[in-house]
Amino acid sequence: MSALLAASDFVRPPIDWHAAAPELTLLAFGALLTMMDIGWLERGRKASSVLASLALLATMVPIITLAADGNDRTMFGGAFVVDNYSLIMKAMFVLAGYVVVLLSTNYIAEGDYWENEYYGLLLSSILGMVLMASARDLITIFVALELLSIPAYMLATWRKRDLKSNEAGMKYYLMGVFASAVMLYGMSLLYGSSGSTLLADINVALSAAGDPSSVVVLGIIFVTVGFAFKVSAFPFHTWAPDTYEGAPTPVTAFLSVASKAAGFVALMNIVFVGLLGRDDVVEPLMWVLAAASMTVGNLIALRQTNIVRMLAYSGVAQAGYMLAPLAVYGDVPETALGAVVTYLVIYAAMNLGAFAVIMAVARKTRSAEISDYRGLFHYAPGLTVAMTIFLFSLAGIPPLGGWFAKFRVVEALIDANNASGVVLGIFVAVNSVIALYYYARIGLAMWGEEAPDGDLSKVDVPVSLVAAIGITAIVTIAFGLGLVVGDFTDVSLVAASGG
Amino acid sequence: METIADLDWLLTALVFAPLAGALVMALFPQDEEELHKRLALLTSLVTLGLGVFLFVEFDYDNAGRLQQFVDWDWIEVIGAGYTMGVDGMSLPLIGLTVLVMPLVFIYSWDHIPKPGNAKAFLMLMLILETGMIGTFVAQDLILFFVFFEVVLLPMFFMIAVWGGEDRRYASLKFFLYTLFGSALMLLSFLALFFLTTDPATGEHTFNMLVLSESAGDGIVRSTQLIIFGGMFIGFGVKVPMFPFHTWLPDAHTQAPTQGSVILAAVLLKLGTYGFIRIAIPMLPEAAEAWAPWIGLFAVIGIIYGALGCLAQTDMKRLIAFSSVAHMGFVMLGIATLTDFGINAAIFGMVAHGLITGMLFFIAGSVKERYHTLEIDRLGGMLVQAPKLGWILGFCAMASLGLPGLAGFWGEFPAILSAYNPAAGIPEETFRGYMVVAAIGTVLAAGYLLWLLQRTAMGEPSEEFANDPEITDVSTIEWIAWTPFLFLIVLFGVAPGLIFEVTDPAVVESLNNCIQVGCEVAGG
Amino acid sequence: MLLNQFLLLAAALFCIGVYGVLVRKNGMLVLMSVELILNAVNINLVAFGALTDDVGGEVFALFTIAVAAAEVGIGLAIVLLMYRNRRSIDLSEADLMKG
Amino acid sequence: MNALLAAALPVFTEGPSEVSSVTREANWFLENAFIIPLLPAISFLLILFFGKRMPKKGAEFGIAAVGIAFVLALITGAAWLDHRDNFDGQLSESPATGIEPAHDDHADDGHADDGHEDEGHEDEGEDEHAIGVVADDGSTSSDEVALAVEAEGDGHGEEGHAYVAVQNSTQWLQSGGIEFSAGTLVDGLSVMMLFVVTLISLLVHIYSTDYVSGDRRYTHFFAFLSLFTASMLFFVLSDNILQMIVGWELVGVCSFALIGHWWEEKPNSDAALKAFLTNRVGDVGLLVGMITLFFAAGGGQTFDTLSITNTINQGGVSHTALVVAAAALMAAVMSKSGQFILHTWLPDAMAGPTPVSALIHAATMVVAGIYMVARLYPVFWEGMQIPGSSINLLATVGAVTLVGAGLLAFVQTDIKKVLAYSTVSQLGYMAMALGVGAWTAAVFHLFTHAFFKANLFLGSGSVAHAVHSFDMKKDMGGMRTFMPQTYKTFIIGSVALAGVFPLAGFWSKDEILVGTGGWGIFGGTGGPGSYTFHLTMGMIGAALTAAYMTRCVYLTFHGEYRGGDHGHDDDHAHAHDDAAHHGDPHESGPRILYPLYILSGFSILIGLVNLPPGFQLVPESWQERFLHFIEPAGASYFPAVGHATPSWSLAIISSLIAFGGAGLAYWYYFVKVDGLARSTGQKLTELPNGLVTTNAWARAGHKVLVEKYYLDHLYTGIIAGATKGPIARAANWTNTHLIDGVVNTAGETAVRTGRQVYDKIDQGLIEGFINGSGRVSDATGQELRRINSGKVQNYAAILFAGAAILAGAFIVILAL
Repeated sequence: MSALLAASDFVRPPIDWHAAAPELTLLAFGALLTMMDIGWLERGRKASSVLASLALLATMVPIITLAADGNDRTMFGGAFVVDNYSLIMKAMFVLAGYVVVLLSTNYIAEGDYWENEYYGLLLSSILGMVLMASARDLITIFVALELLSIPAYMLATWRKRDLKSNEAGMKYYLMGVFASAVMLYGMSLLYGSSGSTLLADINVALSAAGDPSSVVVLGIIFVTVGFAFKVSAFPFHTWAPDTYEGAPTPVTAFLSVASKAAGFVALMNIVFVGLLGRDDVVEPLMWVLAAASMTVGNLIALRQTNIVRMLAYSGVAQAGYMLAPLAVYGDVPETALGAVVTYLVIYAAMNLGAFAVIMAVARKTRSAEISDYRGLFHYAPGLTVAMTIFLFSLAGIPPLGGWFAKFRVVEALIDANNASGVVLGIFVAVNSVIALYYYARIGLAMWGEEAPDGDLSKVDVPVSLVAAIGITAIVTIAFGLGLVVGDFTDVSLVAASGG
Repeated sequence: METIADLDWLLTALVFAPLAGALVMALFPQDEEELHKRLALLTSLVTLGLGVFLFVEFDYDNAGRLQQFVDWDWIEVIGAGYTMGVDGMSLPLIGLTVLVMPLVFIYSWDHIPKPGNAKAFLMLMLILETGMIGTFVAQDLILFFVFFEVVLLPMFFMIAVWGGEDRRYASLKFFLYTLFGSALMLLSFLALFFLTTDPATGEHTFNMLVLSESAGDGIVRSTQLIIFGGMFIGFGVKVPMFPFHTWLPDAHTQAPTQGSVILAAVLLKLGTYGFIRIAIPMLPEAAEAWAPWIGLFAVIGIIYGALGCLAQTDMKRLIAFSSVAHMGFVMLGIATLTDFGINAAIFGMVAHGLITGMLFFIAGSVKERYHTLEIDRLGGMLVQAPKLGWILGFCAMASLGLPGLAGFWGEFPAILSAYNPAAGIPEETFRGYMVVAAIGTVLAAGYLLWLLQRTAMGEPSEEFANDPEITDVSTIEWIAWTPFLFLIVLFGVAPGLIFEVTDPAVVESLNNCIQVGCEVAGG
Repeated sequence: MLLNQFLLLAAALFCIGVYGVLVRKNGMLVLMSVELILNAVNINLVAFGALTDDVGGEVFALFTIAVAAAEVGIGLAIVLLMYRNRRSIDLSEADLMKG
Repeated sequence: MNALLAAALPVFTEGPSEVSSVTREANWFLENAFIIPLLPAISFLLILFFGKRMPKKGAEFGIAAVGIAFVLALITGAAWLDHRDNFDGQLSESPATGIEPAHDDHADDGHADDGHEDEGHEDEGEDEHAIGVVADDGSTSSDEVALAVEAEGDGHGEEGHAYVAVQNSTQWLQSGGIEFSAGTLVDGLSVMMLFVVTLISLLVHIYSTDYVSGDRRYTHFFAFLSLFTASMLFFVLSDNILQMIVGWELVGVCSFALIGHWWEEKPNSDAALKAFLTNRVGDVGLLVGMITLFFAAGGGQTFDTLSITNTINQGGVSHTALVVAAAALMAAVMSKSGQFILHTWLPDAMAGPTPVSALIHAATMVVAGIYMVARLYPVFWEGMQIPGSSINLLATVGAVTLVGAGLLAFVQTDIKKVLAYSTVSQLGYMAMALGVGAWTAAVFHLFTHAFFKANLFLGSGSVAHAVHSFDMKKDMGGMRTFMPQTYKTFIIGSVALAGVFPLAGFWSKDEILVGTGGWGIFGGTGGPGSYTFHLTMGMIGAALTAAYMTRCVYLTFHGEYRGGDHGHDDDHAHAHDDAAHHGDPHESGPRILYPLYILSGFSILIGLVNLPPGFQLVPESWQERFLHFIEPAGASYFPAVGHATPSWSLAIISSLIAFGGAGLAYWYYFVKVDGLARSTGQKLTELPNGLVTTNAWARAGHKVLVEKYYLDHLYTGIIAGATKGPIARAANWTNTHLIDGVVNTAGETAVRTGRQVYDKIDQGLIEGFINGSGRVSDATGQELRRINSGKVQNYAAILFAGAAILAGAFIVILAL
């Protein structure tokens, strides 16, 4: 055996355990959770959510130590990179996951679902995301993507006997598979054009050429389509409303935030590292996707009566805003990257918060219809204020976080100092106004109308939900006031790409 | 321009005192109404005290320079600073704000509109106050923008929750319009940011002081025009300027009295303040090119607002429309780009704030007594509530620009300045505007006296003839109103109190643009 | 090397797969069509890998195969679930949620 | 003294005009005239806050304040007379410094058209003064100084005192580098106005304590009287045009409040609104005109009246600017001083209490326009091209007004409306006089008119107080028996108004007619120009005035008492809601009568203050005292107005014409109608219309008389009848339908336009656009929702199609 090993000239690549520590921690806890399930069966139910929370908090430890260390780390020939950017994204995924656990605790426990598996799958999906943050190689990205997607398909179908949940999972699954198939096809073309799966190498190979060949263009577009699906950009958003509506609400929150963010992370990895020299193709592509997503998403959201579907379409529009900086990424890479990262973080906070309130309200109304939000202010003022914060933050009203996110986007667009950037900026501006309409409509229903049937009984909100709402609200406001912006924009993928 | 920094805590305290009060109020349960009223009033009085202190500390000999100046880091990544300062341009408006708010709280003592919940209502107003004061002291574009927008939400909810029949429509409209404006405004701010560098640091900056000093230097003319256009819409919506005005009548009509008063007294001034603080000093060249258009919209607004008033059947809506006309005068003064005109505009803002605010108070009290504001159904108020009627008459006179009362000094100098706008602006056009604006004063007299005649004069209609609810001005109302009435007279008799404060600041701000070739007339 | 032939084969397979995905109502057949698409990718990867004499292509293909297996497993589970609840695996019938 | 003269008359100095006819040093009272308006202002506040608690309900504040103000005005007047003749202080720095120097050929302009060879000037210089204040030094009028210097050496130039106005101003505010000052300007004109305003205000105050006693808003009434007095005094004392605007508007608002004093009835509030709005229309002109002056003549630096007029007078302002300013200010004059076509508010304003009509709508406020023209005379002098016989707007409007309103006065049944139209007519005289360059005549007429018209108004109020009505035909008649004192004073006022020698109206009206330049045949030539048309109109007006006053007197005081048979169901006598006496009317009390006596005295005597030169019955030193003290002739801020030579023949002819008018009316009413009434025992007020009365006369047995006076019949039936009937009626029709119609239509149109604009543009277009874009978004959203059909394979199709389209498009585009 050792002879065999010695005979081959394979040398195990050096492994920086510290760099991989977050993934390994998650993996260990995930395995533990699964073992517990196998060993304890139902007895482990109570402990599982606690364990999941612990897993996520424990994962934060290596992330923090890595951040404190401050050195960029590279493994596997550049396929796995730990830098500021990836750490921030990892932290975001982990914390978003933590909030999702908080959201899930009561929902899953009270709903007669399988709990241990649920958390196990959740952790494995988060693992995929955390991995994605460091992935700088097509294969890694693909594996990470599937690692985060496959558990998510199952989570979406978690309410096994519910037709809607089935349908949600089915649609999510099939569309996901189609999209990853297209993406893979695109990856194969990129690989073929550059001869490497490493993004840095791809960049070098593609940048060297003059005009892009059709194969490259096709590859870029197909790859982009794969992630556009993930971030639910128009016209690849079709699954999102149905899946969001049908999936269990915590899972919806998870999908709408973490999964979307993972899609963006992957997209940014590819775009900023692998395609930095091909902004002539990518920028107009992103421009079209961004403009179409924000406009169509907002317009359709106007007509929604179900708050979750509305948030799904709002999510499409938000994806459009987030894609917008990528339309000028070649001109102002740092600003554009910073804008997307900031937006992702803030979006995570406010959207999770909104879902937390939806879950809290649904505990009384058993419904997610907007009409059931009427008069909420009169019997649940705290929830109303929280919901108002989240909704108007999504709309981008200062001093709530959303404005800062949008500000960064517009800043990047204007900074590019070209017509397409400014026009897209105007798109963002006009769309913010359209979007306000449906957000404010809910605000109006909550504040300005009478409760249906005059039912003013209080809403019983469990502690975990309160905690989730509190955390997200604080983060949302803190961002809005400019208190914790910190290093979010110091991230640079350009350095990593060497370009 | 040099700044004066003596008390670095003062402005921060002034801005955030109301917010702090609101947070304290949040700790107490909703049903302790009296406590909340007291807390709110106390907070606003503390703020007023800080405001008075600011007035005392203010160095009137250096009214042209920014005082109590602070320039701390805030959001470094985007280059936004926590920069605040007060000069003669903002001081009167701050004074107006801190003064109006306690009076509104006093008025609220027995006028909490349906559906109640004093706690939330008062808290919203306190947040509003923070936003308004903040806007007037901010010396950083982003800080300005944030405060500018902070007022949106509380006002939205004040209208949406405590408003009249059509409150949902009105509040949404208000919100959508202003957001639209500020979204474009933000684009302009950003463009300005990226096209200007601070000569001291070599970096882009949002610092309004630096931007005013560079005054669009080095920005291509066509770009300047576009940037100014964005600000024009942003501020114009808030003013509101024709044709962006349609949110105003709805918002005013539906808002609760307190909301209308605040809206009229302070909120509308944020837009005009933006023009004189930001748009004009920072882009004088574009301002010059835009000036004829601003002037045109201003005079259209004057005539149009007046015609709109003549068509109204609802007292409150009429007053609301009159704001369009009055702010037209303010905008006309601004459009001249002369120090004289801008002084007039600032005076006009304060005067309009006092007068129209007062008119809305009256409308609120009329509504409370008669349960309607339909002009046709009212009448004979002078018989049943003579003091209320006379106050209405007084305010109508003030509003139509009677000399000796504050309204005149906003209107007349604006018209005067239009005769002789800054160099580079077509004189003939503005003289035409002047005549139109002067005709606007006739229409103003028309609708106001018509309102007065039909509501206050004559015999009470049968419907209300023996209505015991129709009482004269109550003590609370007197307390809340007397300062308004007093100031309307005081500023009418001694307009120098405001002009002398604003003048150096305005001259200073226009001086900057002289350096880039925009001349100032009359100075 | 006859790269183009491989690429064309892959493209053809891809198109057939897409066609199957779009027109087949039966969930199982749709899953099989997806497999066709994935295999088209694999052909591409291997062909490119051979072209550039780089092992990465084959590695990638291996990953794809493995992941596809997992994916299809999930897919089968979901289709089974559908069947359990609806007694049908006709995809076009599942339209409870729309708009 | 020479230096002083030279300084005072920059025309004759070289270089820029660094001095003007202004001083700040003078008698304390001249310097501190601001106290005079301050007193009633304080009184206003006192009445407002404490009035109701006072025993006399606030009237005491008003009377005390105005009384003191009157005394102060008297002292100030005396001080002025002294100052006028004995100025020995320092001239102020010119407020006009920095304004471009005088036009080189200005001296020629100013005096090219002199016809100043008035004989009288040489000889005045005695101590006597018509007003009775002793100045200690004989002096020449500065008018003469100008002449003297020009005529080089008629011996008086060295001792002449310049006409030096006293100005005292302080900075009010400063904005944009412009200083706004507030201050007082005391010269002859303002002193005269101080006297008029305080005196009449005082009398009206006293009168009102009886007249409006018992009114529910008694205190309020006095408060506004005080405020009005303060505003009016503020206006006349203002030393800059901005302050004039302020005062102008303030008197307008007081007028509004007092016209609408009984606002319970809609017609009253309508009248108040109409007054205010019509005046606002004029105010547009005022604003535009004043602003034009501010920039054109004030250099965009100063509102100061004197420096503005100074600059204009020296030709430092373009003619175009002055034309614009003069035309714009004309609009203000037309509205405030009731000139044709903006006069219609004034008769309506009679809805206010009678004392208010006397004070505001006869004696003081309505002359504000005249005062303003007089004050800013150079503007009109140049802008309207007054020197040189050109038919200018001011004179023509005045002429049309005086005749038009005179005709209208004929057909009124309401006594106050007769007086109101009469006021309009007299204001027309004043405007015309100013328009033809007879500045002093205009101001003099303003002065005399104030007294006799106040007298008449208060007299009519006294009658109405007794009969509770203003309707001459229904409720009056034969009042002389009930109210002999009122009757006497009314007669005096009427005669004075009609211009009968030697009462006040005669002197001033004659001076105006002279001022038109006259016909050569009367020898009355030599004014700034020759205005034949205006002289004719003035003559016609004189006849009309005499005639309608005769009619008015007859209807009110003669014939049978027609009231009393019905209760006071009228709308007018509001002051007496409490009055229960249904019996015969009786004379008013002393508080009403004494003001009438005083005013009657003035009506008789006041004309003597400006006896024309060449009036040989009195010493020459009594002649033209008014002109001497009031007209700022020779001051650098006043144009070189020429003075027409008065002529006996013109005076006699105009008197005859007035007598003719009065005689005709007398014959018609006192003889004809009265006789008919007596013979038939009917309470006739007027004969049925002349042309169809033949049968009536036949039935009445007056056929012979009719045959005998066929000519008279012609006159009465056709000329007088036609004048009184069709023409006057046509004028009235025009007035109510056309002009009033225009005014009303303008109002209605504004409202209708407002509604249209609001409905169509605001709610239709703009709102439509906004809401429409909302609807479009909504509908688009609805359409786009169909993308999500719910079928996963459709989704897949979209996904692949999206990818394919994007790919295709990009490949094609990038390949291009």
